[in-house]
Amino acid sequence: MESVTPVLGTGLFSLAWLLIAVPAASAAVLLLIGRAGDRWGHFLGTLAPVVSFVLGVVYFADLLGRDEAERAVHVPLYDWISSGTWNIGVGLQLDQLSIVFVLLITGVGSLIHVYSIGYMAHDPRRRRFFGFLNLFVAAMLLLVLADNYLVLFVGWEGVGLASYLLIGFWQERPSAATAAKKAFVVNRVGDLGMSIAIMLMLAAFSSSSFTDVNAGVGQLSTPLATTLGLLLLLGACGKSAQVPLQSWLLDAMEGPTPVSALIHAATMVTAGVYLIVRSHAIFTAGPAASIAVVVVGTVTLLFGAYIGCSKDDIKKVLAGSTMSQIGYMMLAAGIGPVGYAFAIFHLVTHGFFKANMFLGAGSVMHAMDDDVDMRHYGALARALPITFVTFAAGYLAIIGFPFFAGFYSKDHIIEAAFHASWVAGTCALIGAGVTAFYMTRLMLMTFAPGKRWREGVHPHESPLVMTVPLIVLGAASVVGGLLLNGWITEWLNPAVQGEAETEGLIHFTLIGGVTMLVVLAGIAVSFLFFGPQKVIPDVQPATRSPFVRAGRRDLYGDAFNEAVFMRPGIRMTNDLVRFDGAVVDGIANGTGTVISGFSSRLRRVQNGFVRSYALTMTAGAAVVGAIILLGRLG
Amino acid sequence: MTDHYIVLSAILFAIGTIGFMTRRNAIVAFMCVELMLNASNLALVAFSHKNGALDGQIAAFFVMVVAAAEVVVGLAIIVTIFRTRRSASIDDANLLKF
Amino acid sequence: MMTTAPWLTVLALLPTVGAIVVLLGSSAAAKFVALATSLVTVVLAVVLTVSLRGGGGMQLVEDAMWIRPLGAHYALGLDGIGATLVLLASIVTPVVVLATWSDYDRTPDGGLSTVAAGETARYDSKIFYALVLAVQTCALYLFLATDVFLFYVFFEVVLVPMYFLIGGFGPGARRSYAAAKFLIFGLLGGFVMLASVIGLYVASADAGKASYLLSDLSGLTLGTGQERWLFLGFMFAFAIKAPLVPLHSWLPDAAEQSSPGGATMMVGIMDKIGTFGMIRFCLGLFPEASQWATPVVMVLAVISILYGAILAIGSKNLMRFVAYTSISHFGFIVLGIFVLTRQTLTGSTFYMLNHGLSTAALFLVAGYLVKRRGSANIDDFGGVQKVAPVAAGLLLFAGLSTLSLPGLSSFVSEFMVLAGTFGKHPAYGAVATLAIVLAALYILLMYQRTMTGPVRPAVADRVTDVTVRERVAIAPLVVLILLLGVYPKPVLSMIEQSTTLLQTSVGVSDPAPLVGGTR
Amino acid sequence: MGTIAAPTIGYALLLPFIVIFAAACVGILVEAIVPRDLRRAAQLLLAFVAVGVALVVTISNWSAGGDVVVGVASVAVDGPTSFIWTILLVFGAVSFGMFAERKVTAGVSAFAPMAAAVPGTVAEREAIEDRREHTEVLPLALFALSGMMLFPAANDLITMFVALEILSLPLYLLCGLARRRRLLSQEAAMKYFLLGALSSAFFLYGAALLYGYSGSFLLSGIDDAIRNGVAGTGPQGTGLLLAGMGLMAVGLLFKFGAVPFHSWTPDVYTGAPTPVTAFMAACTKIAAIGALMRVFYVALGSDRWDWQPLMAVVAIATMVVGSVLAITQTDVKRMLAYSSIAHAGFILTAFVGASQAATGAREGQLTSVSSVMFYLVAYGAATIGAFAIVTMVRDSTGEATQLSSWVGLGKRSPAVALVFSVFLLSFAGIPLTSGFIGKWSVFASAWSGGLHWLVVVAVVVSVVAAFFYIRVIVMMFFTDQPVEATGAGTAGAEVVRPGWTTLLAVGVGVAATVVFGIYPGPLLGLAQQASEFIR
Repeated sequence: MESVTPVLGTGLFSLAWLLIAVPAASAAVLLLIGRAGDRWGHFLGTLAPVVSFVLGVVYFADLLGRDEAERAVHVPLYDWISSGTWNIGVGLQLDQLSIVFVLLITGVGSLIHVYSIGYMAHDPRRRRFFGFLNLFVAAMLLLVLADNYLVLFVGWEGVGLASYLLIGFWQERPSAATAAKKAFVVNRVGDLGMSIAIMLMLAAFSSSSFTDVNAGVGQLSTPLATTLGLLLLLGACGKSAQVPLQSWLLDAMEGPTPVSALIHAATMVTAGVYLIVRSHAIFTAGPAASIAVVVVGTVTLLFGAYIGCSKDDIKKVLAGSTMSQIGYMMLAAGIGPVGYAFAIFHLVTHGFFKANMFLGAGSVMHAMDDDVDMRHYGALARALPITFVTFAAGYLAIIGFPFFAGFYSKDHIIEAAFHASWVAGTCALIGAGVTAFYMTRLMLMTFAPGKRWREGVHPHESPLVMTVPLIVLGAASVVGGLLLNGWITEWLNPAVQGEAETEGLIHFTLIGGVTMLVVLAGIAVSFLFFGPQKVIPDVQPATRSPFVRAGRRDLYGDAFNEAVFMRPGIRMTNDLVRFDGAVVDGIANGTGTVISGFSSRLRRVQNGFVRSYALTMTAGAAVVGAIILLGRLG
Repeated sequence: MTDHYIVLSAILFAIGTIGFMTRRNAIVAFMCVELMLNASNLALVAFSHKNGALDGQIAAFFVMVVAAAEVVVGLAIIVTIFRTRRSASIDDANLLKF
Repeated sequence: MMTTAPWLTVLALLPTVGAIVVLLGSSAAAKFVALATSLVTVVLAVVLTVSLRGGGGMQLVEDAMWIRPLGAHYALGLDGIGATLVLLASIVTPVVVLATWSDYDRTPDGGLSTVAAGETARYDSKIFYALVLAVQTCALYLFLATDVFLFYVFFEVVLVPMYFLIGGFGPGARRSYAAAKFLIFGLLGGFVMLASVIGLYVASADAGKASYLLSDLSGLTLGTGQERWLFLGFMFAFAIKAPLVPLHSWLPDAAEQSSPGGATMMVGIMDKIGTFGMIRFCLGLFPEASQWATPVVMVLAVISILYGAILAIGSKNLMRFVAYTSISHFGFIVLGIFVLTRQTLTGSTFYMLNHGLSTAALFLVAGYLVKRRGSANIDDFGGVQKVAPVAAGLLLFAGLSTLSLPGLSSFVSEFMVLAGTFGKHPAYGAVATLAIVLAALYILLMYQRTMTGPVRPAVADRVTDVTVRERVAIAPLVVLILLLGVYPKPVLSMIEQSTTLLQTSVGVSDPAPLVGGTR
Repeated sequence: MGTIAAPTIGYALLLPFIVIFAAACVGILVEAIVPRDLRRAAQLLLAFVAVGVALVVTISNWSAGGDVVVGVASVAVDGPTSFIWTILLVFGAVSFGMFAERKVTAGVSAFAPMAAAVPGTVAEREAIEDRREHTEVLPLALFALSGMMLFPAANDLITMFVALEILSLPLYLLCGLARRRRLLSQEAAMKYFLLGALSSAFFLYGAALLYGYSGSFLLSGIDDAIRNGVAGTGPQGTGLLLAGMGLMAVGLLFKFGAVPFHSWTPDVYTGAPTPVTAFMAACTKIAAIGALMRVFYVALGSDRWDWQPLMAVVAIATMVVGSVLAITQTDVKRMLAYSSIAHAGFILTAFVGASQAATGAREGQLTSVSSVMFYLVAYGAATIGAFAIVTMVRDSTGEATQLSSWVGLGKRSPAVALVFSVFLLSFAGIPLTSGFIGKWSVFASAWSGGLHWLVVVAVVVSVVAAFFYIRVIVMMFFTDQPVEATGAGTAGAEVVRPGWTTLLAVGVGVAATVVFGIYPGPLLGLAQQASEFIR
């Protein structure tokens, strides 16, 4: 397979590092300045991603104007780790794929920053919040702009750190601190795979740059290439909360809602998809790994959807939905060249509508005094009109309502999945129905008539600074698909060696029709249970249904981790601590005790009697004789 | 013939050693040491005879002189202790131990 | 000008001079003298390091006959590996001085400072700083020595001031026990090494001319059995110092019972002698035996990595916690050394520097908090970040450096070691990589237990945020950790020149890439 | 033949020994002639002058060079002899300085006012009030010193035996002369005397058997016999050789304080007056190992396969027992006594190694004799210094030898505690002290002799040994003063400022320990040049 050779970036492109440096510098200022920056910190923090966005647009425009062959621009910055045959540099690669991400991250990111000005207005640590957000943006940009896997890994861990800091932003809440730690640790399990994958690349190619790896992977034996693919998949699972490393994402909703929107919906969690698409050559060389990707994606899309159905916490429903949607993307990415562009397409539209809905959820929470339980909502459509309308746009987008963003991106994936395997296709199809069900449920419980508000709650529409981003994102949810469909596959295909077919805007197929029906069925079921005329209990009703209980307990993901890893781990830790004290240290101290015990015993021989001393001497003389004789005999 | 003297001297030496270890009186213990010295003297003289040289016999004189000097010092010490403790038993002097 | 004067001697003796001045001067002046001296040392160390020419061999060499009958020379030299550690020893010392600035000052009524509830230090700041500088001198000599005997002398001597640092300024009732344990382990290693040192002398005397110069000894041809025995003597001592499981049990106690400054000097600087010694002496003198021992050492190293990490998770005391993390990190360093590829050797050397920096940060920041809270028990903390956000932030930063977050210097070294290992021994590399998960777990667990959650009343009462002086003390570490993480090249290339030479002398070459010629 | 050739004595070379011996005799006369008030001064003058002269002569003879057997082949004045004489004289003089100390004990010496008086009687009290003292201690010590000089220089067994007694008899007496704790002192004297006499008997019988085997008392004659098998060849002859060798070993190892012939050491060191203990600990050990090496290298060197395993076992036993027992001691002097046993063990490792030119040591390599001699310097300096400090640390009952009263000394008298620590570190073999170089060199000799395993054992034991020295340092610096317990004696001891002679002992100890620790080259070189016995 011939690969694209990036052209060297000159002129404007040699300044591409500013994309990352601006938010990074802003983060540094915000975190170091101290209280002096409290008054203007959030403005600076918002300005930084906007600047990056503008830069991104400039680069995008430049790339648009180029020949297709010259759209991959390589900007080497400096030598990072040079040792032996390795020569790992820090460099950026701006190509069709990364520029899409840059725009998504900085665009959606800027909106969320703006939104946060309002959302975090009353938090005394708002400046620090913006610092962390900027840090995230910088790291995320590094992740998508890196020209090699190791630098990508730096960004990869950087976003993990930012995610950790932001999930645990309200650190005094033990649940937040635990969730943050959990997110980081589970991600590290994924990083294990990622790290070993990079090591394998270095062992195989003495390089971790995309160009070298893509060029060399064809010469690798298939088992090795498959291994490499699986290791990368493990990394992707961690970051993108795919089964089996999904458990952290639901807990991560402890973080402030803009964080959930930006990091745990729109951008960071999709990094796994980016990784798989970026590593297309590896998965091509190791087809079994691609199948694993499909399996993971399919399982997760159902897994997430299932969870989404059974949660009352609005953010957790959205989180389950996020898992599910990323499952779709993974599925698409796993299908191979025909799916890469669709995966990214869905990733982008998902970025719009999911960010939109999360921010909407934030707006709702804002109105409801930070209550997240949908059973306490209801009848908010009237109280929060803008939120409702924008949320509805997101809703229609995600269920794949015709001409909304998700309609294009998701249906493509379902179709492609059917082409690849009817099992995956069917699952994807079912997933679409379930998605429609739980999203409708969410809409109904939140906005449909029937107040279930707690006392003292007086919902009111959020201020302009929060609603404007909602509106923009809502608009994107509506038109994103229309605008991007077609263009994005053309744009991306060369970069990812993709073979995705460009479909027209109005393109109905049998599968599309069936999908439509399934979605409608999901909506209908939802209305059946949660329709406006239904009474929704104020507290979660007890149930004996194992299926419902399983869903409420996240399909036992945590229980599994606890039984298989945590409890044995704790037991092993305790045992090892005891072992260290009793055996390892015990031997050291025991030796001392034995010697001094021996000493006190031996002292008794020195009993003070001359005659016994003489006996010792004589016995000694006898021993001397014996040794000499033995020496002779031996 | 000489060998018998050697054997005798060995026996005397052994008696002296055993005596030293078994007798409690300091004077007797000391006399046992003298016995051992004399056993050595006997051996020296016997070997001298066997080798046909005189140096062994001369050595015996040296030993006798030294033994005499030792007696002087030894008795002085023993007597002092006896005066202090009113006892010549070597087992009684047992303050220094362990 | 740089070549004529005995600059290395000047460098190594600067702290001694400082220590003498400290001892002769008043208690009040001690910290100023110590700081001034250590700053001058940093400047000189940096200048000398920068002035190194390429090539990787020993430079600024000094060589004078010291004890002729023993063949011992007073011989010093600086190469890339030594320079890295010289930098470490130079940089950490002023940080320690500044971080402990007024900890051991006498109280206004002339009493000794309190180091823990109901315990006072045994001596005042004068003795403390004299001992710190003494440890620094020993460390510098150790990293500069090119003569086995000279190295050995300081290998043992450094135990003495370190011992007094632990026993005299530790916080607990068990400090004497811990100090004695430290010393006994040190001496056990030292004396066993003495046997090998002597064996080397006899071997070189048998070969013609007794000499302890590294350059002479490395040319010595030893019988296989002989070489292996001698190697084991050295390795045993270094394995105690570096600590490799199961010879580590002195370190947690010593760290727990040390003052933060003392612990920093011990783990941050002094323990590097072990791993440095492995590079310089085990590999340098006994290449064949080193390769012979590699499988066992690698297994021990991997065990150390995981064992230290798990015990760190189970630690209930902050200082002990840091000690166990260090055991894990020393496992990495040792692993890298014995894997013997260019990347791992360079990585391990760089790791020593980074570990020194991040451990110093961890110990000292923990020390700030322990001093305020009056306890090092993890359970006695909780919610600190609410009352002392900067302290919590510094601790988190140090922790992230300890868990080798990419972008920080320790990542570079850890990755080099791991990836290099993986390239040669994939199984070891893969198992060792598990530690990155464990590292995240231990650091974040510790952070969660101490810094987050609701503020405990005792914490709210006692803990205040770090002062400007304390921040300034840690700042150089933070800057270096970031800087070397982003741009490690100058240090790496300095090290690499020497490790290349070393690798050649050992006679090992890197494994070829599986797919050739892609670069 | 017919005429008896006048024996060649070689007075010039023997002069150091003769001077000391003569000075001792003159000292006796001084006791008889000089008025009591002047005796102490006269004796001191005499002793120091004699030692000074002997030292000068020794060094000048030595630098003139040449290894000669003199005194009708009875005395070998060779390299080792000269070296040993030099250090004996130096350490002797330094200990005499401690003998002369009166300041710490409020104007009286450390010795009994009237040894013959029964403790606690009127006679004794009168003697105390009279401020009498035994100035005979110096002549006695000089006699002992002369014996010590002769002992390692003796070239035949009878001379050696006589020397042994010359060195022992005065020491027996000196041990019983302590001013305080008279009972202990007398007991020490008696134990030392009885056991010493026993060991002399062993030595003598061994000498007789060797004579029987070889027909000669001369060391070279025995060597000849072993090499060429002159007299008593055959199984019986071999039996004589082996038995004689064993018994000689017993006698010599007893003096050297090696296990299992060490039992007297702790008791005698504890009971004897501390200056005498210092003198014994340093000088007797020097003389004994000198003689041991001369007999076993010169006379029995050709048969070393027979005694090396034996001595290796003894060396290990000595190191182990000395070190292990020292751990649980509670009395400084007793601990130092066990420490001296442990050091005897370390020295024996080099002795066992028998790495000499005769056994194939290379030019320029450290030999056993040279390393032992260096070790003796290091050990002697630290020992005398340490005991000198013991004399200075006092409480109401005199010397505070209980370790518990040394607790916190580092706070009360940092300088003294520091100096004592230097000695302890030297004992422990920490570098930059002479003790380390000593340890290095004896182990190196053992290694050269092929005894690698013995070195390994020795280094491990060194750790145990180091432990108890460190224990004392811990007590001085790190153990907190016990909250004033009710009982007396727990009160910490104070350092009393001594006179300059004791300070000299401390000073010489510290100087030698540090200087030979940092720059041992010249001394080692000297020891190396002087390391071969004449045959």
